[in-house]
Amino acid sequence: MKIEFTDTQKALQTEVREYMRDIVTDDLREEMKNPEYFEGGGPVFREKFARMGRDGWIALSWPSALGGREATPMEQYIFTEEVMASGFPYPFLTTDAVGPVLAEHGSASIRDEVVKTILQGETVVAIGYSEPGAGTDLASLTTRAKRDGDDWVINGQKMWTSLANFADYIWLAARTDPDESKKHKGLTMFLIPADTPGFSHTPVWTLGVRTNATYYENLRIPDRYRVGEVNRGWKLITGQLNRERLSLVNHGPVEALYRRTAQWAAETALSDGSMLISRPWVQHNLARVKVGLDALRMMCLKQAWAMTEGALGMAEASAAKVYGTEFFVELYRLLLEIMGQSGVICADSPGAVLQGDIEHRYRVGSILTFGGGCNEIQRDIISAAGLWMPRAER
Amino acid sequence: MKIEFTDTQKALQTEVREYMRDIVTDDLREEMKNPEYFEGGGPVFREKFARMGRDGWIALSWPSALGGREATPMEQYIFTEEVMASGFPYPFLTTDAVGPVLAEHGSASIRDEVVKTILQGETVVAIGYSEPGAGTDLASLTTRAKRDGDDWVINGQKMWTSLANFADYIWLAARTDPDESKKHKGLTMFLIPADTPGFSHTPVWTLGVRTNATYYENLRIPDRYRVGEVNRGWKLITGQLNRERLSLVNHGPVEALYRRTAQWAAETALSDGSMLISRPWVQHNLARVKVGLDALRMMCLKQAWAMTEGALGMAEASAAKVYGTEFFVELYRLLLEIMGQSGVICADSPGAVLQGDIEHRYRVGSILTFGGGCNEIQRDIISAAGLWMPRAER
Amino acid sequence: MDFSYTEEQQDVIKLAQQILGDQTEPAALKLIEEQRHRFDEKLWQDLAASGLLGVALSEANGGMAFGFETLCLLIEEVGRTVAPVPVIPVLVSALFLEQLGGEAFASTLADVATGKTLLSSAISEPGAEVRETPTTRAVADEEGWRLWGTKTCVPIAEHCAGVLVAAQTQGGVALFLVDPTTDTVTLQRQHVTCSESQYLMELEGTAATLLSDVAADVTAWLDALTVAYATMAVGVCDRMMRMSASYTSERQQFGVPVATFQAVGHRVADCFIDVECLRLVTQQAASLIDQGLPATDAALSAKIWTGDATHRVSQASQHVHGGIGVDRDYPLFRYCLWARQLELSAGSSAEMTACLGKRIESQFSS
Amino acid sequence: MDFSYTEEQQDVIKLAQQILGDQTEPAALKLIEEQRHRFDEKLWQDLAASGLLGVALSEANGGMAFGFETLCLLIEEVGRTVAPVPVIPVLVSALFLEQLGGEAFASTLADVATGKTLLSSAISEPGAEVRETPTTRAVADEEGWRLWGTKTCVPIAEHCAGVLVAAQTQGGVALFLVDPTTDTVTLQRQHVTCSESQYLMELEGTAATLLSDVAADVTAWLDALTVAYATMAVGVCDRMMRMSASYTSERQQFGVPVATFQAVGHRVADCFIDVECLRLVTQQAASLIDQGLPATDAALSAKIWTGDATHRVSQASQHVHGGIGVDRDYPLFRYCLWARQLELSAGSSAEMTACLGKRIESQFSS
Repeated sequence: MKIEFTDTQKALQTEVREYMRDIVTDDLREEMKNPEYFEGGGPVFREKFARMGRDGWIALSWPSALGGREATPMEQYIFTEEVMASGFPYPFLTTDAVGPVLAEHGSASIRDEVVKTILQGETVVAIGYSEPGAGTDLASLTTRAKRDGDDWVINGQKMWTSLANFADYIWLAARTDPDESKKHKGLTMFLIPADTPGFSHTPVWTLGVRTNATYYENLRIPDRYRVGEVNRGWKLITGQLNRERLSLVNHGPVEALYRRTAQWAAETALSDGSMLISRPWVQHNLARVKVGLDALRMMCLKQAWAMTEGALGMAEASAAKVYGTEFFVELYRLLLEIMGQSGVICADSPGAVLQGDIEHRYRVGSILTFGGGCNEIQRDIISAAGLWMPRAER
Repeated sequence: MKIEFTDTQKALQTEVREYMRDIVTDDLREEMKNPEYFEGGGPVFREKFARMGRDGWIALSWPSALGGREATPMEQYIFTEEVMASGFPYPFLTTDAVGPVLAEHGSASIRDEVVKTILQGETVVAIGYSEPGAGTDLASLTTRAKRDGDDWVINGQKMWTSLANFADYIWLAARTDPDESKKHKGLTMFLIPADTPGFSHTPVWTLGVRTNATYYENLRIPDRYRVGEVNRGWKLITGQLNRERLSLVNHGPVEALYRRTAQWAAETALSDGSMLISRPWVQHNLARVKVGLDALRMMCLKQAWAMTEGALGMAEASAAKVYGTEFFVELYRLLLEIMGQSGVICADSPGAVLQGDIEHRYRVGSILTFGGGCNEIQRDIISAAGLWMPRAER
Repeated sequence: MDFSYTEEQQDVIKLAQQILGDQTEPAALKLIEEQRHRFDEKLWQDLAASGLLGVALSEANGGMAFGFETLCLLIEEVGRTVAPVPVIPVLVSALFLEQLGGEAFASTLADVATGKTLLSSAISEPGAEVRETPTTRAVADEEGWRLWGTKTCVPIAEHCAGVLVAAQTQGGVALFLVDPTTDTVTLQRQHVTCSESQYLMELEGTAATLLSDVAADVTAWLDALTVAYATMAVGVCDRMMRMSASYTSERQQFGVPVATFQAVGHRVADCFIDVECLRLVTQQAASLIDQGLPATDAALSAKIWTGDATHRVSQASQHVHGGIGVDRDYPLFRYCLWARQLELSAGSSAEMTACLGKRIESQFSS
Repeated sequence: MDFSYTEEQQDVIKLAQQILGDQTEPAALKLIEEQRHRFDEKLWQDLAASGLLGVALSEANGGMAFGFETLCLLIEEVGRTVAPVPVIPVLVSALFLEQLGGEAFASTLADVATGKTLLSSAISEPGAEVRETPTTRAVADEEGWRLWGTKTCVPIAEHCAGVLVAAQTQGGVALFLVDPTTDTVTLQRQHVTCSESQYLMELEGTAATLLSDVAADVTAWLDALTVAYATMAVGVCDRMMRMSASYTSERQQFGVPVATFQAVGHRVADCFIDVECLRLVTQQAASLIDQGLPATDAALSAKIWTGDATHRVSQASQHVHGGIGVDRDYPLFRYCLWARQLELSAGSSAEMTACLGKRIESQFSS
């Protein structure tokens, strides 16, 4: 057992960290203050993302046949950690979840038209799974795709289609077998160019960030935008969800919040002249965060290692998702408590602590406990796959 | 709203507190060191219990027609709190759960033979519900009672029959309708004199205290020992369980543990000469206990008040049971942490803190989370009865 | 011991529910939130007209003299409806102005009761512990007292006739009233989680009226504000919990109501327990304050439960709602934002646990 | 980065499982527990014969020199079987005697490896914080060092050839070896939660051998013991969790396996997460110690997780088992008692959180 990075891994970490300093510039930060551009999509973001493509970072973990560098999951994890900690709104779902699926299952024209531009940092894909009536229960989707000659005609509505306001494509799950009782056996995947007539979106403003409702009205696309076999879309959805899970709980960004808060507490004087960090209750909260972070870091690294070895267990993956997402919420709370009343002040207001970053993080924190496969389902998986406990029949 | 005791209530509290000082004498404490007598049953216990009967305390909340003092549930709660805090192994289930049921539903001979002696402090009743295959699911009991002329013949086995090693009677639930699918509709209650041939018991030693397995082998008793109607026993069981619940989570004894631990920490010097209680981490644990106790105390008092008003809600009763029993476990932990390594030293060993009382309490603490109606069932009741949430059909 | 509400109190609850319920539909709240300030002037006037703004003020000042406990019932209803009205800063401050300021403030207080005048209280300083000595200093000269210092997150300071401020004098801590509209006061608007208008308030030699130089009065003022926020949290949490119960009972996934999954039912049941505990410890503190009994331990307990319950109930509610819980077109999000705000108002659970711990130390040390 | 076990390590695990598994059936444990001391002499000799007692000792002393990390694998298996063998006091103490004592102790260490000699370590003092300066004092005179003070809960002290003891000298804290059989040592047997033989040890001018007067060595000794207990907790918790999963999968109530109630399944799933976290932070600390890197932060983290996980997993396991979980005829209870013991051995989560917090303060203060 060796729980330290190899020299190569350390070098990669340093390289990415330094590289990202040039990507996350003041003009990008300024652009991201616009809530429309908070998750990317502005001109500065487009320019930086394309630069990352040109510099070969997007292809980091891709096969060399596609121009990739064949990085291991461990290296990809290190890359992800540094990119997330930098604050760049890198579209991981496009580059690491949907992209590889398209490369494997897409038609020749999709591979030419889309995969290439993804690797060049010119294309962003939004995910269209959830519907008003189908969130956790994705198998009950009702958006319909009907064959019509060489085309498909799509009708329906999706919820929580984040990035749809600037994405180039929507990665869409639709029912191709009209029998709804077929559940997941009647779904097919499509890649919808965002400029296709019949596609529209309206903003959904949440506690924290903007997302979208998207509408598909007699939207017609050629069959080459279908991905994978008809009625066999479920495997592509779940494959993508599994790939997504580890990056959800990456430990880099929250470790940075811990360090920044501790630093702030060490520099903030109280009325008696001593520093806030000298207070035992502040130390208590910092220590609880530190202890939780230790476990999260080891969990993430072990999973990245297990993926590299091709031996990631289902229960362990679910355990990391549950632990990480619930710990995030705890961590935000423990750090905000240290700030006290000042913890409620939003970015750009006088008195805001750490640019209001944690105030904002806490608002969006709970999304991860139900998103990305809700934690109840993950716990079901842990007891079934990790401990062979029987489940209720329903 | 008035959250203080009335003068009458305060006077009662003082009266019981002082009275119990004469009951819990050194010879009783000595007797209780014998694990056989830890929950009562020894000669000193018998003598003290009879004295409480003579002095009218057992009848405190009973109707005047039975020689009782008609105390309100609030007064009964105050009495219970003081008795529990005193450490006397008062058999509440006999005096306040089974006793009243016998008085209401028992035959004339039971009322003469048993109820009277209960009030005199001469009789202890053990509860025979649980079976090896029926714990939480009491409706699936299999101990059989068969009618034979004027008698009943009983066969079966019970688990966790606490006090059976010295009890005078067993309050037994048995199946009188042989069709097991009838579930709770086929159960009848009996009061079994412990000297009836065919009755036997073996000790079950647990983490903390002694309990018993009890056996009923062709045990024959006259019909006058049946209580309530045939096949209508379920109501008597559940009525008794509800009555029991509030005394399970009485706040008096744990409040005493908090005070004793704080006092100990205030008198224990560290290597630098300061007292243990000066440490912020010790204060943190004490404060967490205090805050939890505040809620427990108010919850108990509100329920005693609601019972006095005849308006106790089901959800509130279940909430108190869940909160109280889970808080007990937390409280033991928080207080033991203060003692550190010394917290593992058992009673009568050199270095034991507070006579090892909390070391012992912690061992038996979890019994309450599954006993007395397990907490999962209680949470089901809260969401159904308190929040009108639908339940799964199974 | 009596946990029931008096008839008076029941009337106050009914009246408050009627007035607040009518005007806090999501559409109405949305309109108010498009304004610069989250303050519903009409609703405030309706509360004044009904007499509710004077619920705790003396009859001499146009009030009903029902006391602090009854004021808390109004505050709980404001929490339950997240109504955009500053009941806590205005009405708790008025109570202390009446208690400590005496007749000199009769006309101000009468104007509070009729909704013409607003007041506020400044609890927090940047980076300082809530119950420690403030860094704000007060110096007396021949013309009276002057204050120097910075307070943060002062509610509605721009609209107030007066703000209660604790400051350090040579003799110890004291409570003052300042006029935030004078030119020695600089106000900077702060955007905060709950969207109430709050301000960074800098005092640079601001003239101030001394209300009390008795430290116990300053503590009582802090205790009352703390318990008022806890009471609002009761309303906020209770409503979040009930929304979660209703939504999951309707919402179907996998062909059954989400509530029928035991993990969901139990999570909401845990909210029920938290709300019950929070309510009870808060009532305990409010009752002690109402009777003028020592209430600091009870207030700290209520504050710690506030932090814990708002956090847990809010997270559980968002979680069992799924996506719609964070959607600004569904009413839950306002409750979550207020829950967050209340968690940190007048200090955090962590800080107050330390504070209570120190008090326990001195209670047990001889 | 590599989370796999070396072949050597896999062999150690297999061998330990084989020897321990054979001799820790409930009936065997019950027999041992009827003795005065919970110590299985035969099992100890079998471990010696297999070479496992020397797993971390140098080859010169008859060991295999596989290092601390591999020793921890043996300790984890002892936890998993609650085997009545004092691996932690004997083998961790031996490691430090070897590192600090040098060749003078070669024969003692060789006797440890062959199971002829036992050692122990005295961590705690009555009412004292674990990582603070001990109250035990050491004074040097012409004949050498003498110790005065009281240690509590010293494992197997009656059977030991030597006990490692930290004491305060004029120059600071130092680590000593004392012989507990001399007449300046008073041992009083203590009954403790886990039933291991432990002792209140009073030193009254006891002759002692100085092992190190470098404070960092004393810290390293404490870190290693802390991590050893954490490792044992991994084994204990893992087994409790698996017993809970199996039992609830078999046990029927309401006509279905108890495990099919989602609340039960999720409670055991939470144990899975706790065990995984505890295992990982413990491995981190063990690996750092193995490499001789600074490990105090990691050891504290492992200790805090130990306290939290043993508490939660033990309570959850007892709860989902119902009555049988506390029955001394069913194997779970021993694990619960050990969990309790480990929770408080070498300090509690609460104390260690304070300790880690102070370290964080100094890391961030310039």
